[in-house]
Amino acid sequence: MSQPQDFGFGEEEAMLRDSARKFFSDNLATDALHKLVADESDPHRSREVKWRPELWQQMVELGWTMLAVPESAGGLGMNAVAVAALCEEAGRAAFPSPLLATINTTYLLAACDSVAATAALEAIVGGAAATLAVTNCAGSWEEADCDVQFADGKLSGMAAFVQDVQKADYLVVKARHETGLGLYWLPRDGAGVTVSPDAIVDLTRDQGRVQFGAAEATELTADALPALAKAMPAIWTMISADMVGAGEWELQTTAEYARTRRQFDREIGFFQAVKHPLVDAMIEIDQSRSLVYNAACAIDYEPELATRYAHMAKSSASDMAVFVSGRAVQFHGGIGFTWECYVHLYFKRQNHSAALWGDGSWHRARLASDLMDAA
Amino acid sequence: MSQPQDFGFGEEEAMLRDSARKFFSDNLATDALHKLVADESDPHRSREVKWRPELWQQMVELGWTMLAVPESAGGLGMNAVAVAALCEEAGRAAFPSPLLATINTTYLLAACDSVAATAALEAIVGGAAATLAVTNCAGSWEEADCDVQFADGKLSGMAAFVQDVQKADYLVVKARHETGLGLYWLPRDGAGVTVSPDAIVDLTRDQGRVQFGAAEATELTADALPALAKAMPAIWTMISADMVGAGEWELQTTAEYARTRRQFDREIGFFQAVKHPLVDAMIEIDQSRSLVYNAACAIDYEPELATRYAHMAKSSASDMAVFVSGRAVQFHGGIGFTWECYVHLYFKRQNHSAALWGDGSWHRARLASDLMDAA
Amino acid sequence: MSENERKDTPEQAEFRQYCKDWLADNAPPETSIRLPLSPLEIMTKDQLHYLQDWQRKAYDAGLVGCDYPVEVGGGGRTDCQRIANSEMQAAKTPFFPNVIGLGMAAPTVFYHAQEEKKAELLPKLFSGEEIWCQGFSEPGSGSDLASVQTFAEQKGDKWIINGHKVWTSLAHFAEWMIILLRTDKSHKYEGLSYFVVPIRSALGKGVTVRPLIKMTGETGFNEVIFDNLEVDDSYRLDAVGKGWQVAMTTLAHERGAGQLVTPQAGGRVQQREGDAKTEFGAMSLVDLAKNMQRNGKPAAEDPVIRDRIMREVIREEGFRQCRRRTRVQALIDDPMRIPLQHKLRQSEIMQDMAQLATDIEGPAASLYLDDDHAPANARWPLAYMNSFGFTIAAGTSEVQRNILGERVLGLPKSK
Amino acid sequence: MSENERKDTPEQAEFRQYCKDWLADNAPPETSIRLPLSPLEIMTKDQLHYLQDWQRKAYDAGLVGCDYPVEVGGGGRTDCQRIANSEMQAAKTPFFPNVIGLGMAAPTVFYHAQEEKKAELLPKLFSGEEIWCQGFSEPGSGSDLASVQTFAEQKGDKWIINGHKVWTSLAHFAEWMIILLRTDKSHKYEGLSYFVVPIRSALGKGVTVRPLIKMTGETGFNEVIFDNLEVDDSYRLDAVGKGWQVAMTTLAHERGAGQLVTPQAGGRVQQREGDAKTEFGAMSLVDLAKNMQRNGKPAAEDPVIRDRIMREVIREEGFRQCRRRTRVQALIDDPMRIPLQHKLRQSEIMQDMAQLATDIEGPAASLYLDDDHAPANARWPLAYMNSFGFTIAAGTSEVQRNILGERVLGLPKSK
Repeated sequence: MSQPQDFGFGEEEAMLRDSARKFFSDNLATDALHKLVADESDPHRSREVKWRPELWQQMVELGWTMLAVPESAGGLGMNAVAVAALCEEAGRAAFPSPLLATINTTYLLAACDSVAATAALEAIVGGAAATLAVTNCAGSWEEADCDVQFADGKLSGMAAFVQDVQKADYLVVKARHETGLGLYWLPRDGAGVTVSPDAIVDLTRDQGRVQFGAAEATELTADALPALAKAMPAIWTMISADMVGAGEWELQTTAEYARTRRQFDREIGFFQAVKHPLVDAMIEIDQSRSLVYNAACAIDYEPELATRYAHMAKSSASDMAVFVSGRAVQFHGGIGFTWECYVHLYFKRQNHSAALWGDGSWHRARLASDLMDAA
Repeated sequence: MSQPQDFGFGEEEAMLRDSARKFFSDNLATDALHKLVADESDPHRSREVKWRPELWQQMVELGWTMLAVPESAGGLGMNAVAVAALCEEAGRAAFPSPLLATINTTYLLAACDSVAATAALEAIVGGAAATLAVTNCAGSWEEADCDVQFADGKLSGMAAFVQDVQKADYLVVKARHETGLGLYWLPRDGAGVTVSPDAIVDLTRDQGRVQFGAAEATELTADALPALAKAMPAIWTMISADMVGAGEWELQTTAEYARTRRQFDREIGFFQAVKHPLVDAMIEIDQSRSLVYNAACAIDYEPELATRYAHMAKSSASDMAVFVSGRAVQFHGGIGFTWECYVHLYFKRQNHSAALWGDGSWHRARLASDLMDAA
Repeated sequence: MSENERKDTPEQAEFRQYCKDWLADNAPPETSIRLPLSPLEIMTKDQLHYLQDWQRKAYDAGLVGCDYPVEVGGGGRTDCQRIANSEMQAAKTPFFPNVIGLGMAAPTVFYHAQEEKKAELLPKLFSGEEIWCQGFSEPGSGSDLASVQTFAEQKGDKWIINGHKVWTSLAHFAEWMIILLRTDKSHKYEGLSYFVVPIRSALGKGVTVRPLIKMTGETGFNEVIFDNLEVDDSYRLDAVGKGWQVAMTTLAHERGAGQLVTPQAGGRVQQREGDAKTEFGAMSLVDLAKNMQRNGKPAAEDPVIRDRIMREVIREEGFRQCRRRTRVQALIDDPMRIPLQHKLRQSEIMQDMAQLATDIEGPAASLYLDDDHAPANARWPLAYMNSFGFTIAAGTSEVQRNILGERVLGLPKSK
Repeated sequence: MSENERKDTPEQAEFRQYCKDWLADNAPPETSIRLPLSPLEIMTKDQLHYLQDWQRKAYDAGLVGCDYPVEVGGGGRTDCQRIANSEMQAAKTPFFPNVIGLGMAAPTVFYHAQEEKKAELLPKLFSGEEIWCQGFSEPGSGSDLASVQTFAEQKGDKWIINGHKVWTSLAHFAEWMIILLRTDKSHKYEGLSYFVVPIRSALGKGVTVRPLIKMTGETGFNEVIFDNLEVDDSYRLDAVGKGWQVAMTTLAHERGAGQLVTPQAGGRVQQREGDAKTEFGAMSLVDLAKNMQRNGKPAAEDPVIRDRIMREVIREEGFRQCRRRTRVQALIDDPMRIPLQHKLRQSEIMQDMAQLATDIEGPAASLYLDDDHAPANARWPLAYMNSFGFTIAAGTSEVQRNILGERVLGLPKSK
């Protein structure tokens, strides 16, 4: 199978992207976002979630959580490039919501390909938000690492680094059973489920640990690894798309500042010490963006290469996110170091995303095994 | 044991350094060097050695080859910081001679601590040039790798990447014997010794492979590894000193060009795209230089830490050499890309030195085992 | 992903099939002649004639200049050069020798010359019969192109040219030179005019060509001295004083940011030489790392080397995907944003890949062209040195970053 | 290598022994008070008073201001502050709270104030009884210090001050501020004058101090608004219009390039917090890597992580050895060359080390101060964010590179 030269990105995808961009900027422009999530500056602030549930409802009604749900399960079954475009816009807006978590969940559920998974997908189509509880307490990126056990229809143990868990209605849990690893579905508020929110740096997300004490759960598949292998490329690609959108916001905001802020009787963008690193930032963003759409297109048309291209996209996007965020703060100077400046919202989100689902070096190591160790 | 704050670098050392700097600039200024080593530009040029034997004779008479020879063997037994200062000046002049090879040999011979080794040192004190044939055909930096065998008093096999072999009178050869690795001494023109000069990029050195066909040799020690362990810190430090001197030449020459060359109605050094990388080059050079004198001082006063500090010096100097050389060519622009511009002499010497006796990453791996794997 | 796998228009699809068929029968066989790394490094007449024959064949078959009108010797097709290029790439043909002619002179002549000159000059340019070179840089004028001093003085309908150009690749084979000249010393930009001048026919009659030697020891660049060379006014492109605008057309195409796609062949040599332009570039580092011993183990087993190779693999794929994305309107904001990155990105990736290769080779990177033990025939230390030609020539990387910062990010001019 | 191992003069040797003995008995014990990472981040009165008591003790013992003359409250010794500093470092004492006073105000006052003012101000500065802050930056004047607009208008032997200063650390505790003011709007540099102005005693009487919140959520910086503050002319340092020259004295000492060595304690906190200033900085990354699991194995076993940590270990040792080399005449060309690198180098090493630490922590770097599971109490993500304070404040890294390129390499001014 082979990819269309245009990434399969047509009018429908462009319309979705444009309406998403409009939705986010109309409903939560950056100043409003700052008011919403950065009202408390104290490092010891409460862990209460800062988001706009009514906007989330509208997003659900717009069908954004069912984009990646197969039509067979009542979803829209759209291309991954469309989903990537939506995630890119969510990142550009640094939008606080369980969108990415829910989309990730739909990819994993679709990969389970079971009756239970279809039922779970239908719950999401019905408007539920969901997230993945598949990471162990040490935050391992390896699919096989797990601190949750499943026996007699019940889960026990701990999952950590669960994204937007306070915003989710359901969880997909990875757990070890007698003969291997399985995936399980249960309501976040179900009996035996205890969520402890983390105190995190990122203001635009929430994260937490989930303790399972003999919590009843439905088996989605008894064989998690093939399902994860199928879904991870999409999960890596979508977080990368989010970083690309956020990186572009950082680039444009910093360039705008460099065009207007004057020092030494010049706009600071005159100085090559500012100009050239901004160009390097642009190049890193463009590379990451191109790799994201290539990976998304592979998911749609060239699945045998999706893993390889997704490793490239996430490695590039993670390194880009750290570099661009650092330059954005640096070139905003003193004001960029303050709480009132919006840049830190993106700096924190980007550094959070960079480590999520594997950092640049881990993805390169995986890629190297793929490209260098094959006979 | 502990280091003196001033690196043990006093008047005597400063005088030696200053006289060496004067000797090199009086006798082979850069234009003369270029005439000498760059007269043939054809990549398929002859492999004949380009050097000034009569200057070498004067250097011998000045005692520079016996600086590191213990007084017990008739040498001057000077501090490693003095030797480092001399090597720094030789590097600043990119001077073609067997000086570094001979000095390295004296460190290894002194580490053998045997009657035969003392005799060999006396030959060097007597004016002989020598070099180390301790590298295998794959160019391994690991002391234990070796393609030469010793049996019945004779050497057979191949040593490669032998520095300035065409300028040397004697060789110290590492060879495998029945029970381990030994070091051996023989004249380069001895029976059964065949030298094949390499065609190399660097114009200021010569390099070759040495084939041993049952060549008679004197055993210096039957246990090479302890001797190498003792001598390698000096060998790593002295090549680093050479790179620091050459790097400073590249910095000053490029800064001078940036102060005078005009483009866009400005000296190009006005532009931060030139100015700031030159500052980074300076910082890398200063770091390497400080680490070189720290390592040399450790050889003199804190031998138990010499290996650690020498790894730091060579790692820093190797990376510096590649970075600074690249910027020197780049910022000289079109002219810097030509054969007639002197910069390429240093570019080539520096890239050669960077890989000699271990590159930056190999030395960091060694350092990591030292600092991270200790219980 | 390969260029072949694209949604073609009917015309393109049919033309692609035609190219495939023609190349199947006519792609030149391997030759005993050792071809240079790039057209700019053609040394011998043998090399030149072998490559000229190939370009002539390809032109006669309609694979060169496809998108130019028939009147000027083109193929009169629409957006088909890309097709021909990708098929020639896939067929691993040699490259075309008239690279400056095709990439810079042709579009400049096409957009700015008088009609009859187009018909006179372009057919022999497309066929490769007449090689072209470019006269922009001068000893005192490198990055600052608008400061050229080589002067043209008007005498009736003639111009008398005096001065000194450098870095003129292929001048020793060239029939023609596109040249930026000063016609008025009182204005920097408005004082420039653009001409086509004869080289070979004028040797010894006002033109001297001398080879410049690169740091690699290779020749290929030249300096060209003009001593009262007389040129007819009809060889002027566009109006007197409009030289700068004409030069912008040349530079836009040189940076891959022009309207016309440059005819390009060359899969064969590029693949063999691991040039960043082909998808074999970074992967050739993998092969190198597998073959090079690093302290007793294959370098390919060193995790730090692996990490660095993967960085280059990713940058190279990113570069390729950026070029792909430039053709997808919906995924582009500023149409110049990626094309203007092309030269900077390509030259820096090449440089970093070559430097990494020398690290992989370790001490063996000290061995040069003539050494039998040199890995990969010493092409990596050679490529590393030559990479500075790419980061310096045709607008240094520093100038490229200014252009991007100013034109795309709207930052104030650094000059 | 430790500061102790140095060839001392007899005076230094004797003083060193005195310091050792005194510190053995008087180095403050561990405290239940959670001390901040640096004096600039003192939040609570408890923290302040604990640290003030310590500075007072050290001053009374003669360990602070040793090299200043006795008349101004100093110790009247020669080159002994270094000794006291290294011994306090070795004794792992807390740091001194009056860091701006000791590092910037003291030398500036000493070299530029009227004699009686020195005797009035310096003793309470050395003892820490009176905390000092610095009023340089303004909303419109960051890197470009000479563009300050806060204005002082002369009325007889008084000056009336109006304007707005920002980034004034410690202003909420400060008795005094050193301040750069505009006294003439028609000249950029010659229009500046330098004063010492009261803060605490003038609160509500012309001075307002408001906290600024950092991106970390911490306070510590302030903005200070002057509304017709009246100051006596005797608090002017040096002549009217000579403010820029006086500011250069302040900045030279801030960059560690001044004549007087700044009294510095602080081994304890710096060690505990893995600050790049101590030899425990980069090695603390080793400990972190041994304790952090990375995909089921200790991060310390990941060769790419190992390589990156060693880079920082080497840079840190290089930084330390550069400082050592600055005191060895025979190994120095330009005496300013390394001291002017100090601030740039230290702040960038800190930033890269903190960033690397967050990579070592992986997903756990997302956990912040209040999270029980945050590795090392989240000090690394905190240190990473705070590191931008160091690369931005007191002359951004970009400005530092200009200074080095211009003063040391003699390149033309970028401004």
